Amino acid sequence: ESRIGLLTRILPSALIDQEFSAERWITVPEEVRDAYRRVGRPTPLLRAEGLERALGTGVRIYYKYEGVLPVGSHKLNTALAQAYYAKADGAVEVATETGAGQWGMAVSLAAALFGLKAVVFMTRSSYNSKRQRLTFMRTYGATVYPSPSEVTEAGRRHYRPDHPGSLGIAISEAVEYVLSGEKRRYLPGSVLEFVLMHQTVIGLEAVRQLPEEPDAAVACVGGGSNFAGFTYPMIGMKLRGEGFDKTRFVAVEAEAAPKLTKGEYKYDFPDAVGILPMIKMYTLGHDYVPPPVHAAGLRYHGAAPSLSLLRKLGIVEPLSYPQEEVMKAAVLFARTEGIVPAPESAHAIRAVLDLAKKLPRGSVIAFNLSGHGLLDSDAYEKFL
Amino acid sequence: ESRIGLLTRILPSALIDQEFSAERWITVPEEVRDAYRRVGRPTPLLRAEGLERALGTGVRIYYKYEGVLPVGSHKLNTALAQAYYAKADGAVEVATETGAGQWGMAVSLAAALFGLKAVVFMTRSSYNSKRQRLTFMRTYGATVYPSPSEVTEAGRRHYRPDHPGSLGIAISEAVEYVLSGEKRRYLPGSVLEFVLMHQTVIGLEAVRQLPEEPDAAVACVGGGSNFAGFTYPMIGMKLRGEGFDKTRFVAVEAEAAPKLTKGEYKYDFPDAVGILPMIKMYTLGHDYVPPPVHAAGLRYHGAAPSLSLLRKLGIVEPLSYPQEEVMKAAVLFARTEGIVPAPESAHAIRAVLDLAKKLPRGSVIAFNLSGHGLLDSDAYEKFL
Amino acid sequence: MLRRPGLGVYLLAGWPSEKTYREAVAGMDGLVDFFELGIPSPNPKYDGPFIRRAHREVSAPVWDKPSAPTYLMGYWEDARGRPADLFERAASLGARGVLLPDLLIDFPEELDTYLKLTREYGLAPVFFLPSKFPYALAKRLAASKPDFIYIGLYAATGIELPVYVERNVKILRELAPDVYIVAGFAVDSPAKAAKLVRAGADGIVVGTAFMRRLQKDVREALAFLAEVKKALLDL
Amino acid sequence: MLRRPGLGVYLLAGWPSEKTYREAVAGMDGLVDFFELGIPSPNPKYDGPFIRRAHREVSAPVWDKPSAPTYLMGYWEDARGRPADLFERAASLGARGVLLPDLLIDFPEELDTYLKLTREYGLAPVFFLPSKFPYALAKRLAASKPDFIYIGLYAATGIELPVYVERNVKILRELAPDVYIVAGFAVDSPAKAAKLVRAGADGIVVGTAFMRRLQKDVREALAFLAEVKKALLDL
Repeated sequence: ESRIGLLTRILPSALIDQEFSAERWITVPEEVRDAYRRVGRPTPLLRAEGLERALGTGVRIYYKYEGVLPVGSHKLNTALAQAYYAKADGAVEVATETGAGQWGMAVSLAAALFGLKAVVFMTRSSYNSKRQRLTFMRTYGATVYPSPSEVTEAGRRHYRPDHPGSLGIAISEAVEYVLSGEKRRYLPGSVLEFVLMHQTVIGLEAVRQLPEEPDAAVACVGGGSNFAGFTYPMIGMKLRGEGFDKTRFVAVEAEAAPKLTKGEYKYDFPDAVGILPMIKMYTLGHDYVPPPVHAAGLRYHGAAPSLSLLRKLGIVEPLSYPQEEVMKAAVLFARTEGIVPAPESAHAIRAVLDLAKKLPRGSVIAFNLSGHGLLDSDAYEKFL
Repeated sequence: ESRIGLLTRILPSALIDQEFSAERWITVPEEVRDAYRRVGRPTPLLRAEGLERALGTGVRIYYKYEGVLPVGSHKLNTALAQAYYAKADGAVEVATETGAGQWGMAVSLAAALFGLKAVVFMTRSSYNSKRQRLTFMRTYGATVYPSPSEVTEAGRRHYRPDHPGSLGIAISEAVEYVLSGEKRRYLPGSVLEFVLMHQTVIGLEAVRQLPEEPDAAVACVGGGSNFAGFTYPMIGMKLRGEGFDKTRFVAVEAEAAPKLTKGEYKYDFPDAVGILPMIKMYTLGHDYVPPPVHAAGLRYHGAAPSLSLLRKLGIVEPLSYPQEEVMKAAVLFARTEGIVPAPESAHAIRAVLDLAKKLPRGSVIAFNLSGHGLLDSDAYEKFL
Repeated sequence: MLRRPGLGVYLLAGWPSEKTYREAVAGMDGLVDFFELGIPSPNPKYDGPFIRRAHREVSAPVWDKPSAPTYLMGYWEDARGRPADLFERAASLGARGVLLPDLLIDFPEELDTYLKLTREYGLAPVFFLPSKFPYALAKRLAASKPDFIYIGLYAATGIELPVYVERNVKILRELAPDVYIVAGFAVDSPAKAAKLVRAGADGIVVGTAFMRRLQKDVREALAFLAEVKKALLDL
Repeated sequence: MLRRPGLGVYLLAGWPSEKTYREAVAGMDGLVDFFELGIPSPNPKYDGPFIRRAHREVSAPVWDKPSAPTYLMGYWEDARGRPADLFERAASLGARGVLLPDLLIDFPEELDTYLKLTREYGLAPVFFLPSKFPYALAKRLAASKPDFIYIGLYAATGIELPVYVERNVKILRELAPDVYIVAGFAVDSPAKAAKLVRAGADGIVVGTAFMRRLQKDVREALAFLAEVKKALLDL
């Protein structure tokens, strides 16, 4: 069976249609809109007055804050949509993999809100060290297995009590779990285009909320969904001549996983073990392992195909920063704005600091603060 | 020196005036309103549609959600006001004590936003076990000492590396720290009336946001500030004949510290060691220690004087619930509403479940969700 | 009716000694407009350190009533077992009423008992309110036509706090326009006394400031009262 | 101009064998309206498992051009070093154009090079778009007056996915009203071919479904094509 063919047996069918749809606009179903409203959408667009004062460069800074969502990050936006479509397919159970647990938490809550059972395969090293997100997944009612587990063939193949696990094995387990039972669907958290599209709710809201068009729109890049969610509605308007004509789009990645700045534009697997179909993207190779000291997220080896193309065409400018500088920016932000940013989101903040110094007075920057860092105290503890 | 006289040397002077003011309305200073706006006020008032569906009792349930504040709870409301008044007094430093760290985090952020230095004495047992809030206090720029510390006389008197500390010692240390230097102020997080008054921003917003007057208004009680903050504006209107005439006011406490249901109405110290002036309140005795298994917060031995009086006069009805039932309610709430509630706030939820079953169909309940539980995974882990 | 503006003094029965007490009472004749005669208490909870100590120092109270209008002052808590005894003593001494600072704070449910006993013994009601009080309660007290409402400016006697006390007196004035308002706690200078009257008080009470002087020298204490009186008359 | 509605067939040069290939080409004369002649590739990245395998099975390509209009089909990636060679071969074979499915996806910056080479060799431009494409690009392609735009309905040849392909064809139709639109990938029945034409396609291409049959029996493969052709003519 081909990797693409496999998708039809594991993904909610509407998501496959969305992946290949030529439609410019895809309507958010009423039930998903309702779920968005209940979890706190629209999220606020805030002015970073404290940060502006601290910088004193005369640049106005706005940020969209996704951390008000109950799981603390933007991941819930696509999890809710995916869970809805799984249910529409008649599924009663959804499965996925998770590393640090952000995606697992989002899927767990989305499943709970749509009355589905969630099964999460969590890499064993995270399962042992990230107890908080594990606990909250269970609080939401999910069944969480440390991966490699003993519940799947793929897991049993690697199983040893001290195996740290990998996202690749966890994906294999989740996919196998879905294939081995009735009414199950697999929910992917990463670079697929429909994931990016679901996240555009962020930017669509931001376009309405922004009191002025920015000179730069900034977001961090793991796989690209938060960047795309924030900027694509603006990039679309710019390319169609409907606005944002002076706006630059800046994608900020970790120096520990610099695919957009140093990767190669080629076909590669989105997952570490090659279960899913290859995609054309900027990539460091699907077997890339970021330096072990890196604790500030954005460890993914590739960038979503559409984002990669936009970068290739020069419509998106990539930047990368080392962890130390990013955490310094995070602390400055916490002290001036009050919100402890997720280390991932702090990459965007770091770039904003640079831009605020370089741009002329009176310029405007908008960025996406994709989540808070209240469940990432370990990254802060290491840095302080 | 009298205990009352001591207050004038440690507290911001405007707070003492507020404590003894006969004014019905005290204006929130422009700078504090501005800080409230920046940290996300007004906070949302939400309808608990998911919980309503799960209960199926035909009762409409609304909740005010304070967890969107960056520190995750209502404590920031008074911390910001207090920090502002300390600064107005010419202070450059504020000090306080903290146990689990909620109050310390609120003070740390408030100090950062007003450009003050924060010094926090954290009971050593929490200092060792509640690393997250400790880390975030530092992220906000606070200096945090484990108490008993070696930086004060009071600390050195008790100092041993394995001393677990107590809130009483930590208060003594914070007070001594303030008295032993220039331009320092002590910020109290507990039962003083001005603390309750600052929290009424919650209820004042709720009164405007509620689409209908509730049959019951519910909040949990530690010292009383979150209960008072939510209900006093409504109670005031009721007593003045301006509305809320059918509303019952339900104060929910932990069965582990049942002052309102089982305490005595008498003069007692608000602090465990008798540094602060005695106050008339429902109390279990200032040396009361809750059962050691209790992890769900609300451990304080007394209730604020005004709340105690309202309970004495029958205007407020007290209820208490055991930890197990409270955590069960917390999990139900997380799965139906998406927000993981702070274990403290979950006491209110538990009471809401009871009320929703007892009240006739079509009744309305409003409660205060004073914080989220993302920094309380230990309580959930113990329960699940 | 009490004189406006009026000077009141707090005395602790028989303190600092029988002799000094008697000399002081005699010396205040014609100078002081009304008296609060304190009953020594084992737990004078609203008093600051100075008067607290004084309570402990009284071995044998002296119940000499001054000639000016006098009100017995004690705690409901102490009288709780047999409150009628207190009212009977007041009546037999010729006092005009009984002031119980803890009545409305700690025993609000006993207000009706207080009013009943006051009526039974032919006394006038008088009330104590702290600086923060329910407006509805102030109005209800005013409606009972008391001889006065005493507003305690701070948390305890003799201890000044950074509180804008004139504002609180003004508020009570508006709520009880026809009632004689007495302001007390830490009134320690003629200027402060005058300030309170200007804010709306009809009378002020001097306690700790008077007693500190009395302990040293009767004449100094009386001279201080004369200064306060002059400041009030000059208004 | 290509016939409307038109039946197109994808051939892999010389597959499954020289003999069968020649038989098939001969048999399709008069039945098939246009051809895509695939160049065996070491990495046929948009092909499903069946055609991928076929690419590996071709040992010696056969460059017999059918009489109907024919377009060479290859990957820009393979031709990248010396793209002119590919255009020269097309011209020398008498093909009308060169279709490069990866051109606009993986090498969008090479569009101008493609157009230039096409002009130089006297060929007509033809383009491949995936099912999800930028509208502005579709309009730009239409403006270059190509022989056709081929829309790949799914992610790879021969693999049907739950995608509402008619919608995508309709959208391309609206963006390029005057262009001949070819729809392909997993067109495996007369009914599906008809559905696509009804949605706005001018022609359809059959690949995997034809090759599966061809591998077993030339006649069965030709019979299948006849059925599809009939469905189109019946529209």
